[in-house]
Amino acid sequence: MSDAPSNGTALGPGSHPEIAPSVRLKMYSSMWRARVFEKRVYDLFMSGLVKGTTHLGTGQEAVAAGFSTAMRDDDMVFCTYRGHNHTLLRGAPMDSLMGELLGRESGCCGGKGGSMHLTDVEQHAMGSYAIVGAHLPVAAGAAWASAERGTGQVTACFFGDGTTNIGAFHESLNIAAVWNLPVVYVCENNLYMEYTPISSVTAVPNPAADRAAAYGLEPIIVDGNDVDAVYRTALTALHRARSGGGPSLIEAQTYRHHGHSRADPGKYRPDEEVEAWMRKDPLILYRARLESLGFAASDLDQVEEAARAEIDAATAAAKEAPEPGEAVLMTDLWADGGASWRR
Amino acid sequence: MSDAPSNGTALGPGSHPEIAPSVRLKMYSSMWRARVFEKRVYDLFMSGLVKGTTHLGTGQEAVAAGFSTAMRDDDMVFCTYRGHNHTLLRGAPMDSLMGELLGRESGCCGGKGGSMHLTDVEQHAMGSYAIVGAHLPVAAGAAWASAERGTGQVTACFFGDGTTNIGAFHESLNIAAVWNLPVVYVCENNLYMEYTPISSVTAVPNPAADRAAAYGLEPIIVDGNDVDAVYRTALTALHRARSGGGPSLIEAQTYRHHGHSRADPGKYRPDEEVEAWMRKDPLILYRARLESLGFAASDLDQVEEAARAEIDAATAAAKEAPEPGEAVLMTDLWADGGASWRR
Amino acid sequence: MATLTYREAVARGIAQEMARDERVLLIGEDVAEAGGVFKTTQGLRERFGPRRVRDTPISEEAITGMVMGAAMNGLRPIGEIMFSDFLATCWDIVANQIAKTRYMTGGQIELPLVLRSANGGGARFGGQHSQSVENWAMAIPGLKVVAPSTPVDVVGLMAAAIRDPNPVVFLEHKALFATKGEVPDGELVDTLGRAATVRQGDHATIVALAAMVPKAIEAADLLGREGISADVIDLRTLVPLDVTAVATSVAKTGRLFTVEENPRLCGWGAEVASIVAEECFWDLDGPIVRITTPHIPLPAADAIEDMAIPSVNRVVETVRASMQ
Amino acid sequence: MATLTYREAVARGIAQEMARDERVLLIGEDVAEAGGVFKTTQGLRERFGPRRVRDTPISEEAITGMVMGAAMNGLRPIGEIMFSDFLATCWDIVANQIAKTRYMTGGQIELPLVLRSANGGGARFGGQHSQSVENWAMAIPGLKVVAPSTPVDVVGLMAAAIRDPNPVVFLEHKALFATKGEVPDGELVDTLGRAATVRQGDHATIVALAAMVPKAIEAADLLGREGISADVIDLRTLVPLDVTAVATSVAKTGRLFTVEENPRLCGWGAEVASIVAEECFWDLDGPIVRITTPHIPLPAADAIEDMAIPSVNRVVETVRASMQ
Ligand SMILES: Cc1ncc(C[n+]2csc(CCOP(=O)(O)OP(=O)(O)O)c2C)c(N)n1
Ligand SMILES: Cc1ncc(C[n+]2csc(CCOP(=O)(O)OP(=O)(O)O)c2C)c(N)n1
Ligand SMILES: [Mg+2]
Ligand SMILES: [Mg+2]
Repeated sequence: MSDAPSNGTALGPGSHPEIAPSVRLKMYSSMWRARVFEKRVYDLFMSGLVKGTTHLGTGQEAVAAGFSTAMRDDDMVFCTYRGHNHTLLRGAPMDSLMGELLGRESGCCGGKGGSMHLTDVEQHAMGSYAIVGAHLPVAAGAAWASAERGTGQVTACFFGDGTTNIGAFHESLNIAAVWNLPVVYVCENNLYMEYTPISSVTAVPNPAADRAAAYGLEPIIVDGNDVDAVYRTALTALHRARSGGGPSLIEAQTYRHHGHSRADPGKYRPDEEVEAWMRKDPLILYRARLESLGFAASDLDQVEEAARAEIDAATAAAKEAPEPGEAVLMTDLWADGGASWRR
Repeated sequence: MSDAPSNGTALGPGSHPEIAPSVRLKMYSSMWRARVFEKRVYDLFMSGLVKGTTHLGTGQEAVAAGFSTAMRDDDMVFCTYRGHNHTLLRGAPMDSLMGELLGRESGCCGGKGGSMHLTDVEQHAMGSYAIVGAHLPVAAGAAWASAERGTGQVTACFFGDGTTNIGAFHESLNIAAVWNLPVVYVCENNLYMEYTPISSVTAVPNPAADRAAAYGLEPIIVDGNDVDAVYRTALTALHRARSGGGPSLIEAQTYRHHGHSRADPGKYRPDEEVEAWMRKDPLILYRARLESLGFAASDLDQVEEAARAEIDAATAAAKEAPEPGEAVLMTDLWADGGASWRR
Repeated sequence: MATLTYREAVARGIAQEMARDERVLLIGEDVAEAGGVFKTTQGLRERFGPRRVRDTPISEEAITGMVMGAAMNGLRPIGEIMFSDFLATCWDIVANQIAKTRYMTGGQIELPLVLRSANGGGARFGGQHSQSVENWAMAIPGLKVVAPSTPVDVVGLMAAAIRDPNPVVFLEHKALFATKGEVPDGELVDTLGRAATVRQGDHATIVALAAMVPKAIEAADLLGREGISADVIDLRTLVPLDVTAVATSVAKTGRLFTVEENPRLCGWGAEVASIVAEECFWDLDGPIVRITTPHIPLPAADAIEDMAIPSVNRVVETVRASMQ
Repeated sequence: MATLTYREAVARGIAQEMARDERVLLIGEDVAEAGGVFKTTQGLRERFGPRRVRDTPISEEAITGMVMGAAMNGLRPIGEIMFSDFLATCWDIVANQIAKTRYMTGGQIELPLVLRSANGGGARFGGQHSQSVENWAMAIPGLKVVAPSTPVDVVGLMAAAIRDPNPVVFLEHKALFATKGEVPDGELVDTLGRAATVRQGDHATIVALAAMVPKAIEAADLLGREGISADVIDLRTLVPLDVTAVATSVAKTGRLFTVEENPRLCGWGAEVASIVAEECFWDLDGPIVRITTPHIPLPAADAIEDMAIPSVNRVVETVRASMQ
């Protein structure tokens, strides 16, 4: 994150200059790092090494890449069980994430969290929340603290289309608006809540954007597969929040390449729909754009290779790490490090 | 309820003829019955006979009077702790309500419910709910059952402005819209949630109407102190629901004459605001209209006197009724009439 | 007689009742088209149609509230809350509305409804998808609480729950979904409030529930070889609680052990232990011992999740140590 | 030394900590302008300003969620949930998020926060505004639970709760708000996890909490006149639980009685009874007896509400009958 454009967040709406080549390359790299990470997680899940469940962000990388690149180092991120992209791109080391997914002591949560709870507070990745909607008010609270303490931080909170129908969404958006909090709510609309098309359970066509007015907010829709568009939208919203303009609610339209979780093949989705979206793969689109902008193919290849090398090393490290033992079980319930409830 | 205009609910939007004199007289009577009831409750609370708490609907009678008059006998009503008006005007006998408020065995809930839980299922007054927002999904469920069973019933659900900011509001409105349920949601916007002005905690000026679009619904605002206007709006919404047109969300603008609850004098409200609204007292306004329409003052006086006689009789009966005894305590937890959890 | 998995038994029990009574409907997230995320409702939509088996938005307060409202108005609905952890998102509707309404209205409102949910750990899902919350429900007056351990019990208790005129929280254990058992053909209807003594013994009473039942049985078998014979009681329902079964056994054995999966404090084991410590005190020959998950959330990593949930080994060792 | 009401003590405790640490903020419904519906936060907004004491919409999930998020990011916030019954509307945030986050993140996230709420019955408010839910919180790993019985304890335990680096559920009892007590001048900081033995005796141990403490004391005084002398232990906090205080007393008296207001099943009394039945079994001279509200919602009518909640009389009669 350290080479995030330090001037980016000083920009007002509509005033974005061209995106610098270094920023573009970074976003390309971010998307590839996320892509290879999720691909590896999938393989490890299928081979039984990642246990329980996992929700991949494959296909949705542009949202995390665009936002993480636009953020200030100390901006905070809250995300869901589908949070690998966000936690990784906020700066969490790949091996600590992979260690968590493999249930190792080296994991970012020491193995206690698992795939649905990736967290790296040092990198301001403030947690992955596995109960739909719950992190929206928490993100508002983090933003409230920034405002009270005058830190200038902005909080970004990512969630899915299905999340717009739960009560916590409503309560959070209302209070964020009333208290004018520096928080950016980003709905990654991938058209499905698990196996159910979002349109079949939602009263409006655009689950987030069509609700913005209910909180006095502007409706914002962005092509969530176009990392440049996401980046620019992110800059605008982050700037607005940071300069006291209050919250935003952004609907990023995107699609997941895999099923909802685990080994779900996603058969409930029409073939044509899947194919159309596969053609809109954010990585393919962006490579074409970068090439047309004159980026050397070899530079782009190198980005991809670096990502592959990184995931191989991270996987190897995670596999070698020990499993947590009995000593770990009864730690970290309380701030004193222990788990005793009695005296 | 039995003389509710049987043709009323057959009317489509915009096609209301003049309101019949008998209906008008009934609504005037309804408002007076509610008024004297609440006045007596207040006095009994101040003298310590009504214990605990009580939330008066004084000033808001036109909403309950207009709706209850427009309803079909078997339409259902769900309301809040501020539910005396609605339960009474749906048809619950005054003495059983007063008995409940005085904690007597003759009370509609045998003394177990109290002021915040007045219920008369026989009259389709399906309960008063004391936790903000909770009855909105319950009302949706009752409407869902009507739809599935094909009973033609409509459910009306009343709540306050403050309720629009809780999650259950959002979940209920969304599913009611998606499932096209025969339910009419009525927000009685009395400008305050307890002691807090609604505008200070809400992201939009009209807490209900400005949210209607978030559920694909039309924004509807009605003067909640004009019983004719409420009645017409009710007819339209009930008709729409009954004929398969789905839910409505209505914001009825009104004001409470008393404080929020108990002995609250409501001092947090500006004097001018209170005075302006006292001039808009729905009973005074309606008497003036009825007189201008040619109703005889003596007929109107008689309505008022009948209401006073009714409350006096109800109070006397309630005072004479016995308090519930030990035998009552352990009944009615389960359908077998008892409260045993063991075998 | 057929061999069914526990998950198939869920669908079988629901189907039996839906076929019998058209007032029975099922709603929840992904219960219809997808047949449930645990495949426990597979085939129901196809058989009973899209109106009687219906997908909802992610709106747990709406699901539970609507089930309540529908039960007031002539239906006998079933609501699925996907993971029992999510009951927390609608706990007001469950604990304050559904549970209390009959009492608060002086018996005017009857709520014949079932809330089903996948409960329990062992699946490496981490702290927000693994809880055993049967004690949450047991602590609320007005809720019946069912948690079967075998496919045949699932069918019969599901039928009993659906036919019960009271609200029932029906907890299906995730770790049991793949287990199999014989289920007789034809209509099965069990009774709420009857425990089953699934092993007989003289020296100790081991009380268990749901996924802890097979572990308790295995432990009793192992202990039996060491000369410690135990009654194993599968409670099957927490409310109504079969105190008689437990008390009768303790009168015989003189020792009580509970094996429960919920975190330690205020679990059903504490309730059972307390009842025995009061009502059967003079029958007791030694301490009442609870074997529980420690008072922690469940961790995700398999290595430590397995240490947290009571194991056969832990039951054997605890009983053995305490009986010496 | 001043005489304060319990409700004044709440404001005093909060004010002491707000004056000391500017990271302490208070939010909730009607806590600011109105000074709280129970007048427990009166004067705080005037003294500490509208940013540090702030009214919220009716959004309990937002209140608790924001308190959690703010605690992650450098504040030490206090959230008020007006009536403890309403904790059910945000139970997911309390039980699944606030309680579990430190553990699930391997200790990365610290949540120094307090959730305050008015708990308990006796005010004729009916079933949805009268519950004692201390056992709900006790059953959730990761929450500390405090429920003081006197003004001086309110001040000192409030300070301790606010300074504690863990999430604390702080339950103020509605029936005690008007009670008075002496409170020393100057800074008061108590310790979580220490029970107080408020009466000394030899024949029985009576353990109580919050509004049951004065009743237990009165009962012990009456029993004393009959020759039954009892230790009365005010637990003060449920988590951490002062097992030592209870066990020490039971070792002396041989008999345990718990007096609790929550409905019977799975209350804190069951937990205390079970611990004693396991750890102090050989000290016991007779059954452990729990005196509780029956397993019902609280009714509104004064005549029957008073029958439901344990009374001095019920304590006296139960102890007497059991000691014969
Ligand atoms: C309160 C709650 N209800 C249900 C679930 C189960 N669940 C997990 S993910 C999911 C779908 C979420 O859809 P969406 O918000 O669109 O996010 P996506 O998975 O598409 O990223 C559901 C229903 C949950 N985790 N929490
Ligand atoms: C979930 C919940 N939070 C808080 C309360 C306390 N409370 C009771 S009434 C009320 C204000 C409600 O305002 P509004 O919806 O406008 O209804 P009104 O009282 O004005 O009719 C509040 C906050 C409650 N009963 N339930
Ligand atoms: Mg989605
Ligand atoms: Mg209001």
